[in-house]
Amino acid sequence: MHNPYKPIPMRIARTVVETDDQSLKSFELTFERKADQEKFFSKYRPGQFCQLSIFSKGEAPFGVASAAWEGDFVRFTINKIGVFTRAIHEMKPGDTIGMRGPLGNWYPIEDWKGSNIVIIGGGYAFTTLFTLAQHLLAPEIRSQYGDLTVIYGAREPGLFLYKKVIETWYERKDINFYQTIDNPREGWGHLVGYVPTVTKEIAPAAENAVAFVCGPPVMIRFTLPVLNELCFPPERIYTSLEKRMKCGIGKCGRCNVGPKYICKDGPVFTFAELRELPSDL
Amino acid sequence: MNQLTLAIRREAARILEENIVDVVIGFEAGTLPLRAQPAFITQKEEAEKLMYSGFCQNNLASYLTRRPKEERIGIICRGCESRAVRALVIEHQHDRDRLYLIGIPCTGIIDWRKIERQVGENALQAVEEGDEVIVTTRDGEHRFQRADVLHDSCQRCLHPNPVGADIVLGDPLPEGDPEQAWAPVLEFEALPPEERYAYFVQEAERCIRCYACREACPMCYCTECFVDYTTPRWAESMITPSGTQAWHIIRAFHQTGRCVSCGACERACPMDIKMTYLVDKLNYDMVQQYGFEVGASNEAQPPFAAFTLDDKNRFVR
Amino acid sequence: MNNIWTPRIVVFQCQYSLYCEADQIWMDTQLPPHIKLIQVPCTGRISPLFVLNAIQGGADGILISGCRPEKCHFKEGNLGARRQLEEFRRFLTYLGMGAERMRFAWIDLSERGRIQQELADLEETIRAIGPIKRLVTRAITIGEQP
Amino acid sequence: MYKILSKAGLPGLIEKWMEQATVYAPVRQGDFTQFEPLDDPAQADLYYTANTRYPPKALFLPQSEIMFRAKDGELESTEDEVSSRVILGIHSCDTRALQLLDGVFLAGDYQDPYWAKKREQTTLVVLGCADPCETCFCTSVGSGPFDKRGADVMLINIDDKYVADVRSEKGQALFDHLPDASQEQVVTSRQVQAAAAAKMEKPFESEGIKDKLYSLFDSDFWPKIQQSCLGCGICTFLCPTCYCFDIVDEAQRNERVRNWDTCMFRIYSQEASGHNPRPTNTERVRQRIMHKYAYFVELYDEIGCTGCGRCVRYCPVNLDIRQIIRSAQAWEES
Repeated sequence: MHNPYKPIPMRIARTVVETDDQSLKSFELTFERKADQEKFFSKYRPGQFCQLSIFSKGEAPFGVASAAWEGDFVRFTINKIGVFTRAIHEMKPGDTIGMRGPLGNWYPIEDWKGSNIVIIGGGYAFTTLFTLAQHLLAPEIRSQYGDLTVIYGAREPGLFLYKKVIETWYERKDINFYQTIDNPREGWGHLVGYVPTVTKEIAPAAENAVAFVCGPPVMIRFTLPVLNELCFPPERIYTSLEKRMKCGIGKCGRCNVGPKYICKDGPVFTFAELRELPSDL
Repeated sequence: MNQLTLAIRREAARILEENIVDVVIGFEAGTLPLRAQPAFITQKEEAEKLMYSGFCQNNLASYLTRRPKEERIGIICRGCESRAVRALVIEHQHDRDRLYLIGIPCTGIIDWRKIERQVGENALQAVEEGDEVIVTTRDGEHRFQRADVLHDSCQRCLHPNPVGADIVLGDPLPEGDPEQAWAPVLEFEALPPEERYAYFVQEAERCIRCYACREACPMCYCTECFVDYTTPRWAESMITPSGTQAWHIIRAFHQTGRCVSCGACERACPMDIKMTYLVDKLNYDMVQQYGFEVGASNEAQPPFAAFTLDDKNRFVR
Repeated sequence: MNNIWTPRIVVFQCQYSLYCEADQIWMDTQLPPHIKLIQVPCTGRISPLFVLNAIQGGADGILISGCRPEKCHFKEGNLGARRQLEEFRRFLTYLGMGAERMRFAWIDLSERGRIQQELADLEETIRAIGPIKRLVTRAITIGEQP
Repeated sequence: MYKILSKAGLPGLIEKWMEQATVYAPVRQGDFTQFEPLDDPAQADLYYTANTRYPPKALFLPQSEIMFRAKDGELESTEDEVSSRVILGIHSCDTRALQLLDGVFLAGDYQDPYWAKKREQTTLVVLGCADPCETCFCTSVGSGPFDKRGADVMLINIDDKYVADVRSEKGQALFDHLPDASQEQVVTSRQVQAAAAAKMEKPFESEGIKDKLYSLFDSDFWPKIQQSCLGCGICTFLCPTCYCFDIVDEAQRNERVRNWDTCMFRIYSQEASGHNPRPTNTERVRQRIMHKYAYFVELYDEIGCTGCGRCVRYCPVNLDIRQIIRSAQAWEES
């Protein structure tokens, strides 16, 4: 019988320090076994997460931060905050690490072919939204969708993730990309202001559009009314949730919001769905 | 209806009505014959719910650190509860000015396990009548001498009278006999070491780590217990001998000079694990070494918080 | 049999409780493998949990070594430690541990050779009473085993 | 298929099972019974009517279970380390609980191999409760003292004999060679069953409880009823249907283990960031009750409580789940 708790072996191929404060680092993992790789990519969709495992430090869930077309690796961007994340930050290219996944549901982008896509992200929560944008930017996929708008806010310029990649988005015609920081800063050539305010100014059209929003709770709280004003119905606003998890497959019981388990029924929910759930977040 | 119940209701209603307190913590009738429930009364009309009997098994002082900080609390205090209140005040966990202690000289808590051991698990009714406890089960009436079915901790209680209460309901009782109180510690100590260890192992191995002993204890109020601590984790997380023995040893040790000997930990344990023999030893040592007894004064710090250059055994090895 | 067995000893040493230079060098570099040295900022930092962990893991002897009572770097850390750890020893003894397995050495800079003496004494005592049996719940390797 | 077994013949039968399998039965330990592997058939105590103190779910989801052993950096799983077992004398409530937990562990995209293997290797010889306890309330939660769901065999106590209602192939393998019960004995056994259920008072009716609890989610009901709760783990650890677990690496043992966990503990939902979605006892008590009486009902169409009464009997503050449900049903928002 397949043991879903058993991690597959992965190797750290590359690490990138993402933020100026060194607290966020990306890890690109490659597969040790071809069969695992094939199995992974046959299932993987943007928005899913994996459990990373370091024996003696335990396991922790992380959203996948790379689109399948980027290569034979899986990227995770990890904030140094707890026991596990401290341990992984110490690891170097060449080290091995366990992984379980892909787990959970995904941004159901295939349901929205032909629509305009609006992606709104803030801070560290941009990881799976980045994946979604990357996924959509693949040539054979990009043509299946309308306009692509990405609004990405961070406290200060040094805290943006994936700087090298997102810089290139400005040069592309097939993506409207906006970056914003909280307070004015010398040398900053993009927008200034909180994400909700900036969203209001940019005012992406709601008609034939679907929004994906991820960020700190306070950003979500103030962005929702803006989207509401812009006439995005809650059925067309997706977000990705997180909670403390252990098993990642809906058994251990800890990540429930009412009868839904974030690991199994989520992490992606529409706000229409969330409205139906008890406020247990 | 016993006199004490009536007196408690009257006093609770009064202090609520006169806005001396916001809530009165006492007991109300339980859903099972040998049990009572802690009750939280905020309206004077509800004071009628309060009752008191030998089946009131919890140490109500354990709620003090759970209530909102600004609340003014009236609390039913037996000897052990009043000493816990003192200890909590000394440890700055509560402000004495916000407390109103309704003292009750305590005749001891009846141990429902001792009764069930003899009558089985299906008591239908239980009442106290003078020195007797009368329990009715499906197969009839059983009578017990109250003294025989008191909880062990109560049988050897040293201080049944509340200390520092704002009002005392009922007449003071004679204090306990220290010789009798400490006898079990000395008897245990007299056993050969392998027997002592065997007993400890046998008790600790039933532990299911539900931490009811911790939660029922008025003095276990840390927001993060050592077993919850994960960076690093100090005790094995499993119900292995390592894990459960570490829990029992360190839990008891953290109570040194703080435990009020109420026995709430043992009464809460779902696996009937004996544990007062652990803390009793530590308390006994504190008396022997430093002449310290919890709750004996309003000022004295617990021995581990107070130490001097002139401690005994200066060059101990 | 006992000539094959080497007791495992854990030493908790206050980092300020410097021995005379030669002794400290010996502690830092020449400690035999069956003696494990754990340095702490002060004996006051030694939680009973540390000691229990060592015992559960199979330490046959524990030596706690700190500054003389009046010479604590933190003024009174060692006074608190002394009260606590002494009581902890009494408590473990109550539970069946041999009291001889745990001892204290409050050492001054001037006491040359004392730490070696204390360790040798402890080792001799433990050799006499044999390996720890009670309270050991998991055997971990402390140093190298012969 | 009904078989007949004399009580005097039971030890012999157990002995026979012991040749092929590990037989577990309630064994007296101090003041209570626990399921233990038998060394001797005489250890089995089937006359003690109350439930075992510790729930037999532990035989399928051990409180501390080794999931993997780490060897040279590889994790080796342990799910196959279980052999054939018979559990004798388990009550209907505990059996029913196993069946409810199958919904969690065996249904859906991922099967739990540890649970699956143990279920597969185990035959359940259930002992119906002719004499339910005062704290039992199985009839209120859609079950009963002789609920046969999940049983391979149900033993029904008639005088000096058991009528064995053999309900599965696994059960047949154990009882095949015994004589069939007479029509009369089967009828008597039915009377025993009906009488037992009739004896039980129903503390509440479970109809509509899910919707009522949902409507109370943000109500003052929870802050009020949680006041006496100490936040210990007794109710959840003794509960036959509580299954939450934590996965921990015990580095010194070279093991990845899972331990029972409980929603009653603060650290259960504590996140690394410092955020806790259930910061106070109120949310935690609500989670426990709602999981059983609302969320479980929504997911599986069954109440996630089998009325065994352990939490009622052993709660140190007598916070009685029957009373909580009744209060919820009667609660009017002010």
